[in-house]
Amino acid sequence: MQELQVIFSGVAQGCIYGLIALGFVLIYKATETVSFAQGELMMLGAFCGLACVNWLGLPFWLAIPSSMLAMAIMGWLIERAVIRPVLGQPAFSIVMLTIGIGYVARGLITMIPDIGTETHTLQVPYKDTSFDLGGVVIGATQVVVVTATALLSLVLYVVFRYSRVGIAMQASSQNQLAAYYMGIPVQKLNGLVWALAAAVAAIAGLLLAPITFVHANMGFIGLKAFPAAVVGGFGSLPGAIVGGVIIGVVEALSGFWLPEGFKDIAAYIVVLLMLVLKPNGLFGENLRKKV
Amino acid sequence: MMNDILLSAQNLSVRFGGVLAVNNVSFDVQRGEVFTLIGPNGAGKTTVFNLISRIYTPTSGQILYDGQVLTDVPPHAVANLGIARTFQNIELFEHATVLQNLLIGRHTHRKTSLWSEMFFTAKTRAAEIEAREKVEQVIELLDLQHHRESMVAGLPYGVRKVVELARALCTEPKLLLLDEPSSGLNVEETEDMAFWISDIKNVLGITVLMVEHDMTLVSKVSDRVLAMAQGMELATGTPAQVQSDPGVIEAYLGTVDDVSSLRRENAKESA
Amino acid sequence: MTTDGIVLKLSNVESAYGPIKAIRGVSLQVKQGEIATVLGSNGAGKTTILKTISGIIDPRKGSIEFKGEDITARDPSLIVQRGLMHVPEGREVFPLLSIRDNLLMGAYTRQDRDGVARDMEAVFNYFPILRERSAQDAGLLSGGQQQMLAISRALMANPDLILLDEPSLGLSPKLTKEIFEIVVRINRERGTTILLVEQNANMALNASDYGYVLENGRIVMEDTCANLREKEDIKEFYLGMKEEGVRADRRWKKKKNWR
Amino acid sequence: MRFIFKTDYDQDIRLAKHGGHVFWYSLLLAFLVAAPWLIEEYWLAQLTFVLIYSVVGLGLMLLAGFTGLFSIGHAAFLGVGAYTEAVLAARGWPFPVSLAMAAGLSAAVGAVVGLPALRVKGIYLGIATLSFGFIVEEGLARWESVTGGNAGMHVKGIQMFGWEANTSESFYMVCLVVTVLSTLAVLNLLRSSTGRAFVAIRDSEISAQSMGIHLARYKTLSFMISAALAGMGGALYAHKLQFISPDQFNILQSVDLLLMVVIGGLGSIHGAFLGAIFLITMPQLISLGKDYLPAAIGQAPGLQAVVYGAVLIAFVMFEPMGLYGRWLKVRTWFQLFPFYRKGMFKRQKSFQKSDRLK
Amino acid sequence: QQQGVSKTEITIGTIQDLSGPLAGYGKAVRNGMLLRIDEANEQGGVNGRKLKLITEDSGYDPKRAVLAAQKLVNQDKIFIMAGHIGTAQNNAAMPVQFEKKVVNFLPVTAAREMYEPLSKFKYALFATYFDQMRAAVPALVKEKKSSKVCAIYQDDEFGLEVLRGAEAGLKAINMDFAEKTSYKRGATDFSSQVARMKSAGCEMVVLGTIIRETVGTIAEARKTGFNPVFIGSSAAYTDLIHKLGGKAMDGMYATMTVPHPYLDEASNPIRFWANKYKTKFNEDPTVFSVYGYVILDTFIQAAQKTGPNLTSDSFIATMDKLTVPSDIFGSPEGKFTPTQHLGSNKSRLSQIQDGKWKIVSDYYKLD
Ligand SMILES: Nc1ncnc2c1ncn2[C@@H]1O[C@H](COP(=O)(O)OP(=O)(O)OP(=O)(O)O)[C@@H](O)[C@H]1O
Ligand SMILES: Nc1ncnc2c1ncn2[C@@H]1O[C@H](COP(=O)(O)OP(=O)(O)OP(=O)(O)O)[C@@H](O)[C@H]1O
Ligand SMILES: [Mg+2]
Ligand SMILES: [Mg+2]
Repeated sequence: MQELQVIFSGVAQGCIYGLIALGFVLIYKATETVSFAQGELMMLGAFCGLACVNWLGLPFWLAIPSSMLAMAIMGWLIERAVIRPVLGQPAFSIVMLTIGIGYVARGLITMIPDIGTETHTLQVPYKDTSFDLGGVVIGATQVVVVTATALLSLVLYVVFRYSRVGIAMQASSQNQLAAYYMGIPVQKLNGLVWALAAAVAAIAGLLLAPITFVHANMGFIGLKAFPAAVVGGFGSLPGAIVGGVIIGVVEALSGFWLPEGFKDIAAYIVVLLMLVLKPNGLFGENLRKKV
Repeated sequence: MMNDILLSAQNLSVRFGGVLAVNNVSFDVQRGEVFTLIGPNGAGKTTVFNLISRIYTPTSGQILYDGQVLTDVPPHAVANLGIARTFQNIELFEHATVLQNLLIGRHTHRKTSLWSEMFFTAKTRAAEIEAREKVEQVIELLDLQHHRESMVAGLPYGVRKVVELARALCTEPKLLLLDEPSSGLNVEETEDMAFWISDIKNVLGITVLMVEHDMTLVSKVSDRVLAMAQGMELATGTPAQVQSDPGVIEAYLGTVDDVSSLRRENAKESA
Repeated sequence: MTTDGIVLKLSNVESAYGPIKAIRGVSLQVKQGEIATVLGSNGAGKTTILKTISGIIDPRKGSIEFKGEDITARDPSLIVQRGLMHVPEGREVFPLLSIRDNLLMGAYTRQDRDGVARDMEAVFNYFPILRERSAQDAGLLSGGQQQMLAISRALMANPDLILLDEPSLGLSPKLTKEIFEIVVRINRERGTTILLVEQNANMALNASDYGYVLENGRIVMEDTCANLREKEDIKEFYLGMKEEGVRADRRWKKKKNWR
Repeated sequence: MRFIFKTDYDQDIRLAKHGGHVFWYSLLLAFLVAAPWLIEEYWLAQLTFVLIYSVVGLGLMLLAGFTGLFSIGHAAFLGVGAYTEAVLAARGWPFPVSLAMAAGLSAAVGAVVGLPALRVKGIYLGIATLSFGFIVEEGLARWESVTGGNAGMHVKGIQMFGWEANTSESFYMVCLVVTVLSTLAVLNLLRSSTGRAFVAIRDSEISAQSMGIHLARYKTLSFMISAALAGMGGALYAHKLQFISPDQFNILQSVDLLLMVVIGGLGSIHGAFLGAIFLITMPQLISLGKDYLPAAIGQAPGLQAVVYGAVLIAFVMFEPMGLYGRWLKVRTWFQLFPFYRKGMFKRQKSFQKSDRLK
Repeated sequence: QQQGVSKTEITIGTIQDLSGPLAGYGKAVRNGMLLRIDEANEQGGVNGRKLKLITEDSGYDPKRAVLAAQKLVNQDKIFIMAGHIGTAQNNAAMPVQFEKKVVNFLPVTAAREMYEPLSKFKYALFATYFDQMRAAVPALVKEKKSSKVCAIYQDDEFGLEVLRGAEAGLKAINMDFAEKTSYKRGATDFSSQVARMKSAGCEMVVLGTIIRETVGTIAEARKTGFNPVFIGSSAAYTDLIHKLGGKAMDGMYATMTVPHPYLDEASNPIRFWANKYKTKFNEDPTVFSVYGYVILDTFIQAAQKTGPNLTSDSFIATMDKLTVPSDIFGSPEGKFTPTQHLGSNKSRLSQIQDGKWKIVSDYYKLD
């Protein structure tokens, strides 16, 4: 029974990793950069939600779309201001940029007097609800996380797989030059991707807020999302979720069964094993160049 | 001479998912000859090259090189056996100069140890100078003096093709695999290429296995030609024999009349 | 269309890679419905001209007009929307997209689904192998097959002007002929204007109406193709026609005399 | 412009290509040697840190800049070196020996990390090294009997054969010697066949392989050398800080190291040094500068992170080639002086090409 | 010539975390210090010398703490380092200070290394985590008659100190932990740890946790119907616990040395102080503001006593016989001797009742 409880908590936690990983994969798939700012975007999203609920007094259900919108605009602005000018530079430059963006975001939030250095709670209507399924207690927060993650990844999967814009985003990441030749508005799509990633981050932030509270350093959870994305295969959206859940469950079970210390590095051990067994992750593309 | 076989492919097949890229192909390359593979696009010529340089492993069949079974050799060791190649799409070290590219070609002849390199001992210095001398010979041969210090990334397509050939030559191979050496070269440059290939064969004594679409070049330099189509052998023989083979004409060369007819009619119509 | 029937006009265009000037003051014109060709040896700057036209490189000087509109240094996607498509040197396919998706990307700027489906059918008929492999990743195609895909992708855009950079690169002799037939056919049937860069000068001169000769980044000669074919230098250096025996054992090169 | 007429292959091989090089580098070295008498103690301490980070930077530059393998867990090697040195120094081993051990042990760990590198690349490798970094950090924290766990451990001063480097001047000298020697070793490596093999792997694995380069061996070698240098840096770091704890070798440290080489300029040895100067002086400059700002901003928490991030962003945006790239432009400008043309350094449109297939 | 002391000024340095995980605390400590400095300067300073505070940011990173210490000691020439935050940070910075005879004065960390081993330059004021737990845990165990005590602790020096203290306290009453479980700093998910303690049947849980982890652990436990007695250290004694955790936190115990200054505090002087702070910084004071204030208050007392000839040596001489009386906050009396550089090892217990900390015990006596 205890195990079942632990496993479920692991799944829920894993979905959070997956949700952040979704943001990574999104940006990776569309621009082939790894955004180290995703965790910070999530943090900004959570603060947005906080502003909506606690200070503007909006109901939670309205706060979700408003923060998503606000963050989408923010994502687009970030892209416009700092990413676009260096678009086309090697992916690594942009990775560095995202690290810088992360620093600035964290620093700016910290600088807000009276708010930035504090930890806040986001009041959500379902916070204290939980369901007792014959001994296994499932919090509504967890149910919401799992459901939202599943829906979101499905939507994004369909967009990338079947829509023209989705395919064009992938095309630009694989060969930017050719994308220009085809008349794909690479820059605009790039803006769109960042907006989308920021909106996803906002959702992640809002869902995470009741669990970990809102504070300037909440973005560090993103470090656990990297292993999730890698285990699933970095280019794969469903992979992000599956990877997240695997990591979450392994982590929870090793915290329960194994000696001290294993829980914290379980995620990383899983990654290393994965890379040895299946270097491109569970759902990763086969990346061999034909000469 | 007849039995001096350098490379022998025996019943090679390779399958990628549903595609049988090479289907039971056998051929022998004699020491000191220029052997050419021709065939329509997607016939499996490059795949044969990739099998020889061990990028792919055959589904069945084997390759013998100098009496040794090549299929067990790890990919990086192929060069040590004296096999060098060029690539159809040019695979140079883009962020290095031509000279550095060619020096990398000397890797198989490396004699120095890590420690002696770290302290740059006299031995290393001597080895460096020796490598450089060899490289300069190749530069001389292929007329690359102008481009010695240029970054590869900025070179025109045709020059890169030559650099790639030069890099392969720097390994001082016994067998040279050339994948479409003349693509992207104009007539004049193709002629130079023909001279170089003959020199490589006659002066340097290197055996050449080549894939090529330019039939003028093929006829000029090859001793024997193997035509492939859809992974299978179509015909083998001298260039002239193969070129007159009806199967080859049908699948590869096409009928003789050319586009100009189309064009002139058109011009007349509009006139 | 402009009244004088000139689709593309380059005036005194100069482009450079960092400090290296690749083309120096190139002016050329392509008329509506014609096939024009640019000949030139390795590194003459042919590719650079095409890249400059399609907005991949910003020129240092000069201007480019397409259908009467100034497109100098505009965003490439905008230029494609105006109806100009470029088949780049070196294929540049999207390696991890299926062939079908690659073709769809060619038609990215188009809105008419029916037309796209029709064109897809047409290119599948030109190159049946593409239909056969349509679900395969483009990166796994053979070199020549990728070249077919690159050309087909451009056709999918149904453009007014196609820039073709060495379309015959890596194609079998038979396919080379077919490609030129297709080019001519498209030019004739759809009225598509074509600017062609090709090492196979024989083919290029036969298929084209008007030709330019580029050396060291400068246009050194221009004329109708019929006239060009008759010029001695062209014959010798680009068509490879020379008295037998002269070149065969001569190891030095005769210098081109128009430099 | 300077034209050099070459009459000898040795001229290309030599480290100093012309008299100018000889002059300027001798001057630099003379300054560095005389520094303890020339500059204040505070700045000498900064300079010492710069030297230490340069050694680490050299290693990472070799790995990331020349072999194309990005490690986001490099602090782990720093940590292994630091702890090895701390433990051995406590047992009274002479410094040269313990330093060699620190380098050797780091290299051994590097070889282990190199293993996944044989099969994965790009972001996968990044995450593999990141994971490894976490595991090493945890290991250092858990192996309490040796490392003292999270409580950290104090590090004794440098001692060798009866001599002790117990002043900041003498410690600086030790760092200078280690730095100069490592730099020479790396430069030598890069101008010989191993270095070229690294570059080859960076640019095209397939063709490196076809040139007979054993990918697995050279990638592992690159990891090992890089780790060894990081280990030596770690050893010096341990002595400099005199107190080490596992969380000093965490992901943030790794990211800092990576930033250092990128800001310095990937693929250049100068870059490692310029990056180290940047990494050390930047926070100092911020804290020197903040007293001049209005208190509401200057004293606000988080300012440092904002400025740090902003500078980083500005760098990538305006000088993607790093400090070294900027330096090259400045130098060219001077060399060409009256003939400098506008637009000469104008950035060309450039296009990202997928690294996924290499 | 003593560094950091001029005719008109005494320069005090402090290193806080202003951008890292403890930025909230760092800021509060600094504000508390500034408040006391302003008070002192308004009254003409210390023996005619004005006080000046220079703050550096370590971001909770030991390396940056060393760099900051170097700047403060060698560049800004501070007289004293006061209230430096963080255990590892202090450990890393102290050698730099001691080289220049700069005293490490009452750091904001309750680790034993802040006064042990004895050094001329180390002084600490408040009871360590070790002593806090050593005293409070057995007392609470007796009171609640718990038979199974467990611990969850942060896997670092802080958490271990709490654990060791509780362990020592339990040993004194012949008990041991039924279950120990840890988490890594920054963790957000405690479900497996809680499940583990639940299946061990714990009746009391010692929390080696700080803020969010405290709230996370208790919330997770309450959710799964696991309701032992929770007791934390002074690190968990902050108003954030009940602000963040809400009702679920009621009933939790924590040890403490100085009380949280609620703005509507019953005690008059504390309320007055808290409102003064609020007016000055436009922020509610926290217990860390009190630390900052008390630290500088103690410094001022000592400097005043030392007299006009203020040098490191004379200051240390004063410190070694200083007695700090209890102040408005009711903090325990501090007493320093040449061999005892910890001012006080006394702490008491507080419990959250109706969303507020209430003091529920007297100072525990420790031998
Ligand atoms: N790794 C692979 N996976 C799947 N199919 C492959 C792979 N490599 C080659 N093929 C297929 O095998 C066939 C032969 O390819 P190959 O590259 O050998 O052709 P080729 O004869 O060199 O043609 P070209 O003249 O166009 O270069 C092609 O149909 C190609 O799509
Ligand atoms: N990326 C680049 N960086 C620097 N110089 C370049 C770059 N690309 C081309 N060049 C230079 O510009 C000149 C023109 O190159 P371009 O590619 O246009 O020639 P081309 O006529 O297309 O040649 P080819 O027939 O080989 O394709 C060449 O001298 C070349 O060295
Ligand atoms: Mg091929
Ligand atoms: Mg070209």
